Amino acid sequence: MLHTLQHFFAPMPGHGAWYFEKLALGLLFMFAILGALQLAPRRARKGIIAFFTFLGGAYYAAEFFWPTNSATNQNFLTPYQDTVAGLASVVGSFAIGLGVISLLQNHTRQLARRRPGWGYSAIFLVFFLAMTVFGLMNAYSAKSTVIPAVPGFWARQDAHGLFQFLFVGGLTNLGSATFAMIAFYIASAAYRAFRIRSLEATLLMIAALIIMFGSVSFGTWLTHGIHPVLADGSENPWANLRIENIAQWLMLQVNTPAQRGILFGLTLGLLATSLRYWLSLERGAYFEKEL
Amino acid sequence: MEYIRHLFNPILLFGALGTMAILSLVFKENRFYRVFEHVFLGLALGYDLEFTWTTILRPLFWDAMVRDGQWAWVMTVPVGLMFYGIYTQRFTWMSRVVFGIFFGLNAGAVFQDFAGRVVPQVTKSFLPSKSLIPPPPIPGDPHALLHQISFVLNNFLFLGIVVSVLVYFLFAFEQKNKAVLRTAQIGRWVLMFAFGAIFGSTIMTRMALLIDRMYFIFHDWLRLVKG
Amino acid sequence: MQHASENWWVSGLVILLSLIIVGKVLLAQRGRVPFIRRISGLNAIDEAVGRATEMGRPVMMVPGISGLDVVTLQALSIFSYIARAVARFGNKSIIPTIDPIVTGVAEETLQDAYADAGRPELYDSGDVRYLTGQQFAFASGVAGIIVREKVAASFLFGAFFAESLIFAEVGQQVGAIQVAGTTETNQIPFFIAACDYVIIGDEFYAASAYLSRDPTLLGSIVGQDYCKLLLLAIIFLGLIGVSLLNVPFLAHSSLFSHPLHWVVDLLKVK
Amino acid sequence: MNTNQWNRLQTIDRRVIYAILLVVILIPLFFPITLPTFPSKQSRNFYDTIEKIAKDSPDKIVIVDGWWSPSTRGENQWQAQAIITHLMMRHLHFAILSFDTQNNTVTQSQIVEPLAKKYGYVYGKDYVNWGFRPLAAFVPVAKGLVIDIPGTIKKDYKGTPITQFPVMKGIKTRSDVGALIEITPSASAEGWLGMFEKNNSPPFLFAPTAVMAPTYYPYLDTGQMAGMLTGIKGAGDYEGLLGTHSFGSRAAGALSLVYALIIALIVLGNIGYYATRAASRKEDR
Repeated sequence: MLHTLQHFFAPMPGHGAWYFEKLALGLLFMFAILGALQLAPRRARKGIIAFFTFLGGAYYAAEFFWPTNSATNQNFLTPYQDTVAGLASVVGSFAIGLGVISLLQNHTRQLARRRPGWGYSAIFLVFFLAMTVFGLMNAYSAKSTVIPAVPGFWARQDAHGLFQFLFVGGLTNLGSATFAMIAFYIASAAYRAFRIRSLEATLLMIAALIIMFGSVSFGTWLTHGIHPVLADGSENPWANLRIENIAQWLMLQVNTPAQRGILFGLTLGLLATSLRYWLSLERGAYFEKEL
Repeated sequence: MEYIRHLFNPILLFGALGTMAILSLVFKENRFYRVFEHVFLGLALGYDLEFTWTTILRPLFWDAMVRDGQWAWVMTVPVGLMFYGIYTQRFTWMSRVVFGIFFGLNAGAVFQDFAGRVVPQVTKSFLPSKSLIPPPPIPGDPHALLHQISFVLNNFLFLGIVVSVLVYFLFAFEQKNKAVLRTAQIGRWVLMFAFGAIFGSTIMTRMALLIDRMYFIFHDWLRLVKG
Repeated sequence: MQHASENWWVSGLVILLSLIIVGKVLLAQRGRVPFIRRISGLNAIDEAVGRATEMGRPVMMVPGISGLDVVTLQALSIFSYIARAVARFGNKSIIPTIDPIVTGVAEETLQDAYADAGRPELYDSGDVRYLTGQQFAFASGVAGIIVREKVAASFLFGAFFAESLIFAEVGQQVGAIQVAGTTETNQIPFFIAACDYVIIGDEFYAASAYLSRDPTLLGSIVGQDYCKLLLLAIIFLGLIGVSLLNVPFLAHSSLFSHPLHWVVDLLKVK
Repeated sequence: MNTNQWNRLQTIDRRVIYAILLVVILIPLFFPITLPTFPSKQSRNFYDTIEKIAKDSPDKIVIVDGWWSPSTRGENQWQAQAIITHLMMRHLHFAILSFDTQNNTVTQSQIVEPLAKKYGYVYGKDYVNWGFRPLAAFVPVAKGLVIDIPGTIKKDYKGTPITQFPVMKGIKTRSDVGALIEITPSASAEGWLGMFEKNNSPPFLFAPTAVMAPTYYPYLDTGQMAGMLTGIKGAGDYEGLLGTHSFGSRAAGALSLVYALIIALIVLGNIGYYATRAASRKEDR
């Protein structure tokens, strides 16, 4: 039985006999399942969704809990991890159309109705198309000429060159620039938030100041007079009061346990929420709607 | 002449103009920013599309199905189509089936995550040396007593912080009990102190990025800065 | 740890914790509805939405920047309560998204919440806006939306990373009331610095229970509390074991030290 | 001063703050300010470890592994620059390895090649580029390097078998490695510590971005790491120790000024807040 199935699903590299028939059959089979789901009575729909949700989670749960062969640390489900991950990313990738459709709809509508700001929609569409086209050309035929050379003005431009222009010149630089905006914001946020207006704000400020002093030259200079070693060669207990050591102690002895406490709560919350989703126990508008 | 040509190097010019446009937002929203925001969004969406095709769909789906003859991949197409049910009244519910599969996939991975990520943190809270009784002194240590005292104090502090933070995050036990209430309050103070430390230690990396952007403009592009 | 069989004590603990949570949920569904403490930031939702409506400016909700995972779904379920408040006031909401699948779920959530509040006509297909899948392109797009639409209330719930401060500071500058909560602990300080109300740590997971007062969700929160106490008990036990091993008399007598080592190393994975 | 003037201190316009911040960052780029550097203990240990290798085992090879991409070049590039300069000054042999596509190109063409010209380094004879590996291949690579370096790496970044290079002569296993240097913006240390290192042998030298650094102090305490360069400050420290004063020290100078600015702002804000509050209390009476 298993053998027949394996044989049926075996890859057919040379597109041998029945390849196209099997393609059609596969499509037909899946559409038949979808049709059957659609024909199922309305009140069964919640059950169907719960079933598929459970199925989705069951693989990883079973793969984790099923006892393994001690030599390989694998069980009979382990070899399929790549397949499951592949299926999820392929099916998930089909959803990109959802995003692209809604965006293109919005921007073409702006453009067609000449709404205020339609120029920006035009810019968006031009760069979107350019990136898509030259990106794909770069993947398939990077060397093909896009702009022929005009002697004295510019050299020939191939798809790879244009992709580099858009990707390196545009995308990565714009990304870094957006990231760099945070430097400004962190300064103004520090100025505004670190006030002695409450105990909590004061604690926030003191800890931040200690760490800041501990990480720049003029901060460490303040306490560089405390030598780590005494004259007799033994360690100097007062060296613990060097600012960088206080900062380090703060990170290790205060920040680490606090983060751990948060982590316990967060991961238990994650466990509980995951269990509710997996077993379809979740509540809320989305989950209680009549289908 | 060579310098002018360098200034108009398309990749550098694009990057420099874009950088200045994006950074201008911090002062005031303006057209220059708006133009490059839309350039950025357009490029990013195009790249998403291209990236999804070249790194996921082409190798895992198209090449596998067409070149390697793994015909069964065709069966993913109808499943993917279920997403688009949200555009119709009749098939909307179908999208929930495939959303549900994804909810499940995410939820099912939680057991391994919990065992692998959390349990080690539990054991690290007492191992290897979070003992509340100090180990015997190392012979010949001139500060033996000091080391023992700091060992015990540090470990008590560590434990106290973990406990008070956890107590702060208890929701169901009515915090009318004075001891519980006070511990939770201490937990909140400790949290604030820890958050301050995180804030302080993030500043350097963020500033380094801005310094790097300035280096890009004034060294890579304008060549006004040497070195 | 790849598989349960590497250490059955650890896996047993995971199963036990899961059973406690599911058990408490089932008990609560049978009518034993528990009580949970106040979560201060969440009481500000109505105030924020109301003020935005008075000013005639929209409400923005960002469900983080990760894909469709448990954190994002939890954020969306918090948003469904906020969306009901928005519908009650007859205001407009904007949800920018970074993931196409999340976009789909967010659209459904918003429609359902509006319908629930009896105002299905408020829904507009432009409310949920997929921007892009790239972190900083998304950040610049959201920053653009905040300043151009002059959002008056901004709710940031979900998984945020470095861009957290961009959203929070830009929102602060246009004078929006901001409520935030994230599972990424390293971003909480920035939200505290720039937002009006911040919920911390697993208050994020408790939020939907707190807002809905639904027995199932409340039961789950109580289950989590018991699990926390259990973890604390394990830590205390381990500490006692480790401490006793530093007592010279006990450490040198194999009668005591063997069982102590066994207890202490129970949850260790090779 | 009256209440209004005090109040001004706590309500400085953000655009003023931003403008001062920009100026403070730009000044050290144009006019290098060489502030006296006080290298941290971890930076000094990093430096001393390389010095020790140059003295004790100059014929071993040093692995320089990079996980960073241009998005964190603001910190990681200057760390890499300083470290590779040091290796070349002491004429140590080294191999470049990358777990990020762009990292390999940037390290080779923008850091190593310009420096090689200056220090007379010849490809294949003095250093080699092991090329890029995808992250998914990390475990087999890290484990493979322990017992069989040529068999794990096989070819250099251009596809030439590495056994053909004189620099790889006699380099077979972990014991032929002088040090492992890891330059990274992510949590990449655990993998090396778990799969390659054995009790800090060969010495493990770590150069993370400043955000990542605090997580790794415990490893320094337990001696699993020989040294650490923290972000751009670490790069500045290192240049100070080398006496090169390239961009890293200038950036570190800028950073000191930025920190001074932020601290000054916080102090001013608090003075303004305190004074305004005190004044308003007086008026209440």
